[in-house]
Amino acid sequence: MTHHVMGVDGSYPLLLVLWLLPLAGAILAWAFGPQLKTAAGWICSALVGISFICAVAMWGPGTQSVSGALGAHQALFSWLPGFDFGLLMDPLSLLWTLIITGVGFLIHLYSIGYMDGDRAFARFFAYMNFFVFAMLTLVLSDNFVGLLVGWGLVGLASYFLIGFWFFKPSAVAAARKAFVINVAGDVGIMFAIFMIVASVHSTAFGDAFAFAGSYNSGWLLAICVCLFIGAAAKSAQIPLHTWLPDAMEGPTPVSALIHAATMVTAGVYLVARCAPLWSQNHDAQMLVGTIGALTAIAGAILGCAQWDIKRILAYSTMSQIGYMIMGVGVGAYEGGVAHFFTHAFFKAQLFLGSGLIIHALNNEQDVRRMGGLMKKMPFAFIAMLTGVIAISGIPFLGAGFFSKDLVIQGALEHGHPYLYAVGIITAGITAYYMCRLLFVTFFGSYRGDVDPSELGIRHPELAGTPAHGADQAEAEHEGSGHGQAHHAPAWIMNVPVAILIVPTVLIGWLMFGGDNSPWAHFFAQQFPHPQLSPAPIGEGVTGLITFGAVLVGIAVAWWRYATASAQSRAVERLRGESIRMPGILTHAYYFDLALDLLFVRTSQLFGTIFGRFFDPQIIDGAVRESAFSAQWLGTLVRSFQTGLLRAYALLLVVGVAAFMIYYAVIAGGVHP
Amino acid sequence: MIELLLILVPVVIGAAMQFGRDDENEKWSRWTGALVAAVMFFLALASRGTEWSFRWLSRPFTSAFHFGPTAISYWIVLLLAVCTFSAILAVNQPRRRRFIGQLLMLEGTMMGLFLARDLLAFALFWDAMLLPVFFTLLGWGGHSGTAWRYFLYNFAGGLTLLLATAAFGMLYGSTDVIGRTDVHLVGAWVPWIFIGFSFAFLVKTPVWPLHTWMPITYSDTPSPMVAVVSAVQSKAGLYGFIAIAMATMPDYVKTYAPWLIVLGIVSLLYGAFIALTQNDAKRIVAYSSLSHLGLIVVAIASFNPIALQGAVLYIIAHGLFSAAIFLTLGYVESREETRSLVRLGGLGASNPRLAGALCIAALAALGLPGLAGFVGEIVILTGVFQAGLVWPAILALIPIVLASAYMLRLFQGIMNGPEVPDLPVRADLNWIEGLALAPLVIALVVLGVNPHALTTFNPSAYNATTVSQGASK
Amino acid sequence: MIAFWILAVIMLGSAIWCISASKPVYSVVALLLHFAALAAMYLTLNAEFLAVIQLIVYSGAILILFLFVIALLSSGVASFSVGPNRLPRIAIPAIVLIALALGFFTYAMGHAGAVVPAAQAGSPLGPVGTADVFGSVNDFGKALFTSYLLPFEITALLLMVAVIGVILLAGDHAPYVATRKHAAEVRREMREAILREGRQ
Amino acid sequence: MSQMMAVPVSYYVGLSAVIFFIGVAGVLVRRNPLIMLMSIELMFNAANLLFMAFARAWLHNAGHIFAFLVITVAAAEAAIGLAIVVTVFRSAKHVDVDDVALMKG
Repeated sequence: MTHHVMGVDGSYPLLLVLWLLPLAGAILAWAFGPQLKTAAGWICSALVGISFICAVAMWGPGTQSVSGALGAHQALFSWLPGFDFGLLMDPLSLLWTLIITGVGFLIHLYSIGYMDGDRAFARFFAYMNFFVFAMLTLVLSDNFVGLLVGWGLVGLASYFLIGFWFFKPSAVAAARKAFVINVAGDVGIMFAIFMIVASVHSTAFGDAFAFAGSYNSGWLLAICVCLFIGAAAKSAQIPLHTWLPDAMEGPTPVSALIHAATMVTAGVYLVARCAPLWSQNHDAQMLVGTIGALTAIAGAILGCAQWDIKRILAYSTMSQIGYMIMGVGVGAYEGGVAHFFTHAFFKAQLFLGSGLIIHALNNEQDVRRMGGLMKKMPFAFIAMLTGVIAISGIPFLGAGFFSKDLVIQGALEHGHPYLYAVGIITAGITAYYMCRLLFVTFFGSYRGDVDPSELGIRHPELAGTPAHGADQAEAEHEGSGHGQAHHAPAWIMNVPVAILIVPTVLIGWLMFGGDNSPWAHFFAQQFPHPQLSPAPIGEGVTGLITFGAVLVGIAVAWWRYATASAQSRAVERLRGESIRMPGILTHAYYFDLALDLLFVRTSQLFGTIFGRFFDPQIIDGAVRESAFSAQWLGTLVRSFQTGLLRAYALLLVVGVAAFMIYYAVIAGGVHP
Repeated sequence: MIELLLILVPVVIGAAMQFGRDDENEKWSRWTGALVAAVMFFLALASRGTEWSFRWLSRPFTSAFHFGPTAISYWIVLLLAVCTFSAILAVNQPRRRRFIGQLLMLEGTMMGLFLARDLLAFALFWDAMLLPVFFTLLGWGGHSGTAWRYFLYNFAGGLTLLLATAAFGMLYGSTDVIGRTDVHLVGAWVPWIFIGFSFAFLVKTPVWPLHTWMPITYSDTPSPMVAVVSAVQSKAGLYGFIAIAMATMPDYVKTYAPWLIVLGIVSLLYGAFIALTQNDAKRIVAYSSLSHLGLIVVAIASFNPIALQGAVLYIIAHGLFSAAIFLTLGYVESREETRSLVRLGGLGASNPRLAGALCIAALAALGLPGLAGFVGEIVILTGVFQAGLVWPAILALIPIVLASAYMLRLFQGIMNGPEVPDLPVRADLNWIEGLALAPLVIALVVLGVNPHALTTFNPSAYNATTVSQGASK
Repeated sequence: MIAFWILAVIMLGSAIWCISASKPVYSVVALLLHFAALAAMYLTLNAEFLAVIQLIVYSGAILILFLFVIALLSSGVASFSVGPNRLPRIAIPAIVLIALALGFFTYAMGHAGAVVPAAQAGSPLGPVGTADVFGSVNDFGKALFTSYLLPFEITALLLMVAVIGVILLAGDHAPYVATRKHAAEVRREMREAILREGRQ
Repeated sequence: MSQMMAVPVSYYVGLSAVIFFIGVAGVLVRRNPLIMLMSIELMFNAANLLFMAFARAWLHNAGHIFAFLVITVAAAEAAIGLAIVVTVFRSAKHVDVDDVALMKG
């Protein structure tokens, strides 16, 4: 077995430092949280910042290419032969590392303001730093087991942060749901690892990929499908997406960092990382691309039916990841990864912007109870506006346009016209629901003082509004007498948002210029580039078609929510829309119900049957019966113990007689 | 001689601690016990590669009081020393001195079991190690029926073990065989010997359907004792499979391996499903043990070097995390006087350290990557899959998902949710309780990151020969 | 042969009389007759020493002991049977079975073919009372104190144990023997004791 | 003497068996412990008769030795048995063996 290493072997202390610093921060904040108080936030943010600087400094080694080996490789230790661990920094992981530490740093800063006054302030930062560490483990690992370790640890961090306010039963349930579904995904990756080890006796990426061409195609498809189960669970792809909307129970910075920018894109990373495997199997590409497209359009449609600002963003995240998965699935790896890249900025931007609103409105998340915030919070408006422009894909004004275009065009280039169409339609729907969010929240007049029932809010907990447990959450959050409302967010929250505006608007230009763009150069050696026949529709035309769909979406949203008449009758219209919303949309296509019936209830039924019936009645019953029969035997024998001397004598003599008969008759008499 | 000290010192001191009035010398007993356990740990560390032997029987077969750690049992003995140390520090039962004495006797007898290189000595200590648990159940447990059930099940196993040992001795002429690789039994009687051994091992482990003594034993036994029992005593059967059955009658193990795999898989699923629906915290862990140990049985029966390596890893890992969980649940129980998930809740807010301890233990149990349980699981299943057992590998993945559900249910049911007002919350972990958990948690993390020390064990000592044997047949 | 038949008839008759006599003392007389006939049969089998022992030990010692006990028990109001006969009904088929078994056994033994041989020249047999012949005191004593010394010693030990046992059993401090009546008495006493305790 | 010589061993065996059976029947049917003890003596003697007959048939005095030991044991047995009877009588004022039946399961 030859050992294939991706990346130039060597010793890269910076790599270790950038990997371990967040872990150190997590341990520090966890162990000394009560002593550090607010300093914990600054220390943890600084450590992530230093990590970012180290990542930038790793640019050179990370993009180097020496005799076919791309990037930097640092060997660490070995469990067993074949289970070797190391760190790998190549352009793909460099990109992810930069986003994780860079956007992570900004969100850490933001959190100092957002979480200010929370009783478990230091614990929050411990979890956040731990998440950064785990995510770095995921993307820096040079083998599947290491990736799985990171995969599991980010799931854990996500669990901790979703359930951060663990006195809220809804948060606890959401955290558990997220974790269990993610473990189901982990199990998929585990099974893929079994197959890979059985084939190449190694878990290293290099070995697995070097062997890629010689896998049996069914075997390879199985490996890809198993890997994709993991990717789908982590990246909220249908049908394993149901945890993501619930995950919005976590604090908003968490939603920004974990459930928008980084962790949920791990599936994209996985598929991109395993590009050598996927490129060999058209069926696997087809499957992943289709599921990505389905998720994209399904999430977008659900985004139109939500009222909770964070849930709208959650479904939009799901939809956008669908794009990315579609991109990397069909083989347009640069496109998928590019969409991850821009999405990380504009979705973080959107979440942080919404966090400003939620924070200011005392944890109010229902957009029906907002309205007219443009004047009250102009900065938040600008932040949200740039985000909406970027995500909607308005040409040249936001980053999303460029990357989305790459994905949609990629689908066509790789021969998937249906996915291409779905991509364009989804773009229109995306523009609609994001503008709807923007118009309902910022236009018109403030509706926070309107009775919820007049707005059609019947079941606050179903709509996603933090109702039960919210009092305690608030009490917890406002623990140190911070005042009733934050009408003026601290500067610490505004600065990161302001910084994020820049890449949200501009970063897409990196991808401008087709094969000569900086983006294409960056990934020139990373991904396989098969020879493709030219697409029937050019890139410019695709952009125009997409833009047409986007314009339609914006126009519909404008007509429904932003015209003067719509705004003057906003309360009645929102009420009517809430009441008339189809159940299939409010229940998110009944996926939760189906999964609950199929898996949760079934498992519980099994458990109940085994535990209440099988164990005590069948198994113990058998044991009990044999005990009873021993007892019965004892009673039988006991009845011979009459205490009657003569009866004993009788038994004795009968025994002797039996022996005699045996010898006289059966043994055939005495032979002298 | 180290072996002799390892066995006799805890037994003698433990027995000595049984004398005197009930309430005498309660204070120093914990520190004496902890000191003895700590010394035992260092002695165990030093015992690597040593042996001690004294002739016992010469007719009808030769046997000896022959003790010394094997490549596998060295780690189990260390695990035993660590768990006993933690358990002794965690004792908060009434009549503490006697309880600690029982723990020490349990340690000594189990040292004898795992150090035994002679089958007869193994069988002797197999029965001896039941007694401290039995008396603890009678003295501190809830229901004497539990004690009898524990004793009868395991003693029945001990009986078949003894019979099989005698038959083994008659057939081979010597019982001084543990840790040797040159013994290969053949003959018409060997299947019966194997079945005799297997019954004992399967009851002890336990494996479905011989497990029904376990949930009630685990929930009735006081936590420090059950921590040691579930961590170490339950490994006696698995150790027996590896060190005795596989080493001396590989062909027959191979013949019966499909049955073992079926039993292992059924235990895996069965335990996991039941754990999902229990409300008694200790019963959840008990059924999860059934599930986890089933995995090790599958690993052993798969006859794959990687799986066997994983089995050893997982034996140690399971010992560490089950001890940690049981000790933590003991702390919860001593504070709140209940183990019911229905009544508990919201302790995390006022007991963050307790919550952290339970969290780490539960995460290790559900196989979180980065902690020791994961290492065992993935190495085992990789090996099982490599051995061509595709369906067992797939079925064994289901309980991993279920484990995450029931372990989180356990953790969240106790620690999360709104605080329950009528629970007599007393205090967070004190330093002694923390000290008790520290070695377990540190070992879980260290082994989870890099279990290299444990994988230096050479599977060829037990497996390569057996595999080649099997191949040559 | 004639002697055999005469003695056999006497022995069988006395044995039946022994077990069917209504009074124990008749049984003793029957047994005396039986033992005497047996001793005579021993003589026909050239076992002179055993014949004498039979008369001295059995007829002399053991039967006298029986007589003493009968005398002792008959002095009181004791009856030998109180309450119903509690032998299980299975006894009758069992006795038939035993009889059958013995019959089979005897039949099988009949095929052994051995006969009590005649005295021949060179055989150790001789007239009763002659020294050094088969069955004489000399012959018996030699065997007993050489080849069979150990069983003899053990028998001596057995006898000693029996003597000690008898002294213990029938001595001044007779042990408690549980009977139905006693058990009922003990239970009543205990109940009363408990009631007394309860009142206090 | 010659007539006596003609007696086959099987005659002795038959006689012994019948006497033995009479002893057994005595033990089983009688409730008087004294007669039961006497029946036991009958059985002993039936056995002894066989010893004698075979000793004579094979001209080997081991049979005599055994018969002697049996007589010794019978004496011991009778002594102990009668002592028990006396003890029971002293305690219970009667000696019905059916009534001394408390040691039952």
